[in-house]
Amino acid sequence: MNDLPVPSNPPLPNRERLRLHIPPHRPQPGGHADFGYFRVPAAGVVARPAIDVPSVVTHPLATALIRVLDEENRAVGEWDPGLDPETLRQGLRWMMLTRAYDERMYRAQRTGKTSFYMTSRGEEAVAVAQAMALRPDDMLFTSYRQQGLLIARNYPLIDMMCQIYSNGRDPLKGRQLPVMYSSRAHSFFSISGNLATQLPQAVGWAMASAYAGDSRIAAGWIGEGATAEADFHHALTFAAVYRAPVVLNVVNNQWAISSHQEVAGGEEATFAARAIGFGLACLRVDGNDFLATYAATRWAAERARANHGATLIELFTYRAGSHSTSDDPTKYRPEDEPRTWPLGDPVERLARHLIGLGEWSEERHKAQQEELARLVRDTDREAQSHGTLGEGPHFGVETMFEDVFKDMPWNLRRQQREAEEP
Amino acid sequence: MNDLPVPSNPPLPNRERLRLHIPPHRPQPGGHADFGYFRVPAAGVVARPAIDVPSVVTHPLATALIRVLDEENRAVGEWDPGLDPETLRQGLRWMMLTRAYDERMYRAQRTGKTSFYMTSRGEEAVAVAQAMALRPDDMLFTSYRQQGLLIARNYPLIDMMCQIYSNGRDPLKGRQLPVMYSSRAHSFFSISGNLATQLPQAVGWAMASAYAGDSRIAAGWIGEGATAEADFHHALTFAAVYRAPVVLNVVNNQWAISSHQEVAGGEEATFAARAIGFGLACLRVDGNDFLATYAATRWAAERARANHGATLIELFTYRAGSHSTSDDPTKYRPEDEPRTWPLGDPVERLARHLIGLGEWSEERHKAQQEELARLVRDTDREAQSHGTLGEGPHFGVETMFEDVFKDMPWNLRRQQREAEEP
Amino acid sequence: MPVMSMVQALNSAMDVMLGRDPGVLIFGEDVGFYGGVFRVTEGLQKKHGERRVFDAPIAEGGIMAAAVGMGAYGLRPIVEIQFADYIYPATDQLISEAARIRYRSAGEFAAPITVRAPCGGGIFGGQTHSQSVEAIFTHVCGLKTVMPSNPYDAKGLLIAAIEDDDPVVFFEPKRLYNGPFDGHPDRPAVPWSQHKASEVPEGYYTVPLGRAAVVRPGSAVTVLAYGTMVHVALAAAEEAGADAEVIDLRTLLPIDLETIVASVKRTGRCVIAHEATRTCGYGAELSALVQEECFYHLEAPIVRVTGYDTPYPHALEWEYFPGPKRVAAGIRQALAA
Amino acid sequence: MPVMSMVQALNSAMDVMLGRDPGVLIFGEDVGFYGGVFRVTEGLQKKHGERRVFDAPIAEGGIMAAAVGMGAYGLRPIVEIQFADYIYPATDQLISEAARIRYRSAGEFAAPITVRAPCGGGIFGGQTHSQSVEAIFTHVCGLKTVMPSNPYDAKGLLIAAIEDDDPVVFFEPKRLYNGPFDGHPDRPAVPWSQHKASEVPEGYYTVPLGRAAVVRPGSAVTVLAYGTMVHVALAAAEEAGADAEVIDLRTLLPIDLETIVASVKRTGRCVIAHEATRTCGYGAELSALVQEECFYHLEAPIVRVTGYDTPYPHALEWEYFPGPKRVAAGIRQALAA
Ligand SMILES: Cc1ncc(C[n+]2csc(CCOP(=O)(O)OP(=O)(O)O)c2C)c(N)n1
Ligand SMILES: Cc1ncc(C[n+]2csc(CCOP(=O)(O)OP(=O)(O)O)c2C)c(N)n1
Ligand SMILES: [Mg+2]
Ligand SMILES: [Mg+2]
Repeated sequence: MNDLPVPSNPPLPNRERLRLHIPPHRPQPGGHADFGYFRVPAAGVVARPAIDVPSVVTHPLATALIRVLDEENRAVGEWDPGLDPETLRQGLRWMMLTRAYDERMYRAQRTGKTSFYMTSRGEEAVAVAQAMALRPDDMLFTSYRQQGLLIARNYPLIDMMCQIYSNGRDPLKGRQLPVMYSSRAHSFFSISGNLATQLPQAVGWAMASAYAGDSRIAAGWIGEGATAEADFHHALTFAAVYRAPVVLNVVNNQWAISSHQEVAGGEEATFAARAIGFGLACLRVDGNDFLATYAATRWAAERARANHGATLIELFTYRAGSHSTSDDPTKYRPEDEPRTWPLGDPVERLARHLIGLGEWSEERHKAQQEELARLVRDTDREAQSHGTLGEGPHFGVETMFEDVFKDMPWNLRRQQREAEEP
Repeated sequence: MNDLPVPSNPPLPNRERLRLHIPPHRPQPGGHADFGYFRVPAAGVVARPAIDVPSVVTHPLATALIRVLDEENRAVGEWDPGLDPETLRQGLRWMMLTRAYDERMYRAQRTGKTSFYMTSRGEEAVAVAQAMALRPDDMLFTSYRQQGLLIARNYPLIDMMCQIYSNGRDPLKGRQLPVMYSSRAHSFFSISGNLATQLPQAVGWAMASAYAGDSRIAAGWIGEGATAEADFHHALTFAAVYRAPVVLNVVNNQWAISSHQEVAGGEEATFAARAIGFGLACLRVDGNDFLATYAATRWAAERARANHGATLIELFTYRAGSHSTSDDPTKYRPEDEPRTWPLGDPVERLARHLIGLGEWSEERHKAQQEELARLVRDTDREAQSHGTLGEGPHFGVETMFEDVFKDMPWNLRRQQREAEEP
Repeated sequence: MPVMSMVQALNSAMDVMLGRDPGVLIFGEDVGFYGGVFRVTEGLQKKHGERRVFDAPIAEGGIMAAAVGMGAYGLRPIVEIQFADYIYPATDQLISEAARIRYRSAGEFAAPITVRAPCGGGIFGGQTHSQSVEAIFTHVCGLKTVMPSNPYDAKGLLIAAIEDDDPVVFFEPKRLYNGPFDGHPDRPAVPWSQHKASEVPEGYYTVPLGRAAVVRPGSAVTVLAYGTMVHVALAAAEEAGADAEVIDLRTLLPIDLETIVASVKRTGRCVIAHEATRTCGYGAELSALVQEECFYHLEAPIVRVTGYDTPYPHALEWEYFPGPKRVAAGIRQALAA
Repeated sequence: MPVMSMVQALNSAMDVMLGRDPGVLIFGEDVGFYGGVFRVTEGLQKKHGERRVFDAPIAEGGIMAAAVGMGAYGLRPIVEIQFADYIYPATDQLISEAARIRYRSAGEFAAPITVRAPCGGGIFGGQTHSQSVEAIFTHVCGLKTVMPSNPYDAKGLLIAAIEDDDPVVFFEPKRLYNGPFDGHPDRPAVPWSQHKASEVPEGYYTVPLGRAAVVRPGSAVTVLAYGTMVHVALAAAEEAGADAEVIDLRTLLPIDLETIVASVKRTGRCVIAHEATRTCGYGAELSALVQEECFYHLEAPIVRVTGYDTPYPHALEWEYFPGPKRVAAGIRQALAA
């Protein structure tokens, strides 16, 4: 072949030519969605082990998919957490609020009120069900796509919005890119722009909690794409060696910006299976199934709380929106993918389940949708009254030099003075 | 408890106190060896799959141990590579030469002829059998403890020794710490002092070979302790995603300086099992069994050559010597461990196997030992005639500035002039 | 001659080299099918195939390691780090391996790798999409470091970097991708087409590494800048109404000392401008070199105008950015003293 | 007062803090049962238990990440990087996380972490056991950087670092662990007991971060040094027979500018000595600052005496090391000009 790089020598006659495998980018935009790369198992078929089983007992679950809601959205099987309607309605409300909030903030960016935004459309069950399955003081180390955790912990919408607008009331003083929330009061760790760093930090926090004889556990979230980062390996290694009380969640929403999960290794194995080589427990769950997600998270949390160590959960879901306001998904995937995702929409499925139970109705759903849209709109108005990125007001220039260190050294004091000069 | 760090809150009544698990350091020096943490399965019981099976077929092998030489050192089972006596004697000779070389260089350091040395005592089969199972032009990315690979590729002993002495004939011009060999002519990549970096490099080289339609594969070696490093994760991820033609070897010699393999996660799972989560093939082999090591390596190499992708091999062995000339193992492990290692000594086992075949004898063994000791001694004398670290001669000071870049920039030319001034 | 933006010029450089050298390949996060988040590799996979241009797992360390292995084989990989802020996971492979392989193997192995990374602020990217990390790499022996300021240089320097037999860290000021930017965010954005350096030959040419360019001759003060700050310095010189000589360093390592020293010896005054944080930034080395080489010609203290020693804030982006006002003040300070 | 080596003083500092603060814990490679490859944590696990002092997997990045998480919880982890040359895998967690958490969380979370790392050459460790990497971290806002030169300072500075609420990178010149070293490898090794700074109090005390020490008063030239180079500078001053004022910086960030400027304004001449590679080393910042602050007092160019811009070679260790001969030459050069 004529395009051999100079140094390589021709294969010997008795040797096969090697081939480089590049995961094909499929399906392509223009074409139609093709989800043939995985099968959707029936709901209710996966057995639920006791929380104290040896981790190996859970390893077969790496290739299963825990599902509770069946095709008619009835709750079936051992993993049904048996939540009361009140709790389910609360979960539905928080998911709907998350979606309404996302839609509003996405538009706010589109209309130039801020620089950047990322929605969690299609992944609301992951955050909301998991927040409800954990205790309010369990420490959360998240990526940028679990805003539902904050909403389900009643972090004030207005604070979230002011962070998005980087305005004078932004709890983070306008320092962070929109969506990079932080709230110590809500046991929610500062979100990093650097992928994966939060996961081993969650393990470290959990080690500290165990070190202190505390009873709070930690939970960490990472996208399937970011599992290729070193810190994913660090998290699994340290969680295994020190049996840290932590729940490690891989949110497999099929895409990492324009790269399909196959580029992260999804072609060869599931992400839940990464736990096996470390002797960690693992679960693989339908992330668009509120009940299954709740049950799996609860199982892992109780296991950790009882000093049986960490669990890796793969939440199998779909990123229904763009990666962020900076990309156009139709450039890299079929436009009908979000509509045709085989595991459906988490909000719709939980609503249908409640309606099936006679605990919810189309009318109440519509009414709640409108109520939440109003709530979000009104809160947004209030938030904008405190300023937007473009218009301000912002925190004063002097604040730019604060919190680099606890005590400001001379070079920063000097630069602060310089910056304050008119 | 009185030593709670200030910030942690007392556990709620209904919650269990969390405990931090620290892998206990056992057995301790002074005490006796305790190998109760693993069992030694019989030889010949593990089935040998075809080289083109789906990787999942190999995953049960992650908890097995491929052994060919039985208690009487007879070759048994499907993994017997069926090597002719000539080849076996060659392997034995190279292992014995490696050991003789190690002993000589260790003493050279002890007598102040150089700064540092690391022996591979007890692990000779890993390097020698693997070198013989690979093709001479397959590219090797090793750690600092596979000197047997170079010896089995007939890299001149004199060159190795001159590198150890950093003298005027050192192929690496005295730049590298002893044992950090490099020989392009022998398809042996420059050894790095930074752990684990070579493993994903091996994958990258293999990707390049496949990219070029070449037929040479790559092989990489890493210690079990270093598998905790990020680069181990990178190697597995890239090997899986691009199906790179590479053999990845984890040499589990039970110790990482003073840390037992449990500190690297060996308490929870085998190192071979790390492959499962990536859908890579894996084998776990008795690294002190020349035949088993040869057969496993051959299997993985043929699989890679036939474009079936990478295999992770755990070589279960024992570091019979100190980590390096800088540590004293009796400070952290029972002094009788090396003697009582359940899998025996690789040289002795292969010798006994050959004797059993009537192809070797105590006399020939002893004679070869003495011959190799002489060979090493004479070569050492010649090497020292080219200088030692302390006495020199060394490469001239001007060479210190060469090879930083292909073309020397002004700042280095300037510094070179300065350094050459008397 | 075709008119190209910085993005198009960089794309053209890689297109040319993919065509000329079968050993050249490109990989990185989202660089394949999508063509990169800044579209710099757009169309290259379609034209040259998945084998030559492909997506990588999100692991900067793994990407760099694979490139080192490929370089050892004899290929010339071009890897993209999606943002310079994300290069840290790759530092071990870049600093401990790529930069040292030629030395430690006594010349047997090399790392002919080009590492592309968008850097700098100006797009409201916040503290993890705005960093200028060049000084971490200019301290590392064995690495070359480049930062172009316009399309013509970008293409010529990138081809030179790809052809270089040693590892080159190639920083691309993202604020310049689609137009020159003089540090006045309030003014309408200008496309490259209005800048003469947007005239870029279709085919192969190089701009040699290690040579700076005098982009504005002057005799009263020398302003040393690179990347976005070159345009800011030019604006500042105008606004200060100063007879300032502005030098675009283009390559940070090796440093073009001759050009710098010749200028400062003439002007006797020197201002150094960069966007990176001040302390131990690249400007410190420039300042040290200039005072070592030009001590007896200096009529005033060398002035550094830089980013502050804080992370790059989101809302206060323009208070942080060392714009024309601050650079002009630095020029005045140098002239006043 | 007890006499301690650098190793013993560092060990004592950690012993004292483990005793005083239940939130202090130590982990790293081989630091537990074995007590560290340089024995700096020897006996601490036995005394304080496995829960407080334990071995970590060989993953500098994971060690740093765990420390960041523990710091967020409220503990004060002390982590050991076995050699500074192996800190690169931890740079992302150190630079992107530890250094920025206070800022990005608007003060809600902090990283009260102490990172200990043996640095420097002089033990024939070759290029991966000899590096001085301080300049990579002194460029990072949010990090403090320390390098002691004697047992008394080592203990006081380490306690101050552990108590500091921000991340501190604490470099320990390994050549000084067991005795002062003035750069004459040919002369017999001297134990710390013969040095007055080996008198170290048993208990708690601190040497505040950010304060340099004048270790040799003089009026003709100022020599700025830290770590091993302090002893080399003192020897060089004698050998040059110069009335040199030698300043031990002790803390590199924050810089004790006052002490430096006061001295240089008096002497009018300045020599900067460090073991790290020259280009973009910490000395560049010192040189830039001195010329900015003392321009009108400087009678001669500032001189830098540093490691060469190459990896640390094994056989030619002493040709590479900037010993007394080179520093003395630098002093003479500064005085001659
Ligand atoms: C260390 C690092 N590398 C690259 C990026 C750029 N980046 C931001 S998000 C993203 C994709 C992440 O995909 P995934 O982990 O699947 O999470 P998702 O966006 O799907 O929730 C990339 C590459 C980054 N932020 N940090
Ligand atoms: C990145 C890095 N961290 C730490 C070290 C120091 N170190 C050298 S060898 C070693 C132990 C390695 O143990 P293992 O991987 O099991 O290999 P073995 O020595 O047993 O062959 C350590 C910690 C290093 N060389 N590089
Ligand atoms: Mg994703
Ligand atoms: Mg080992």
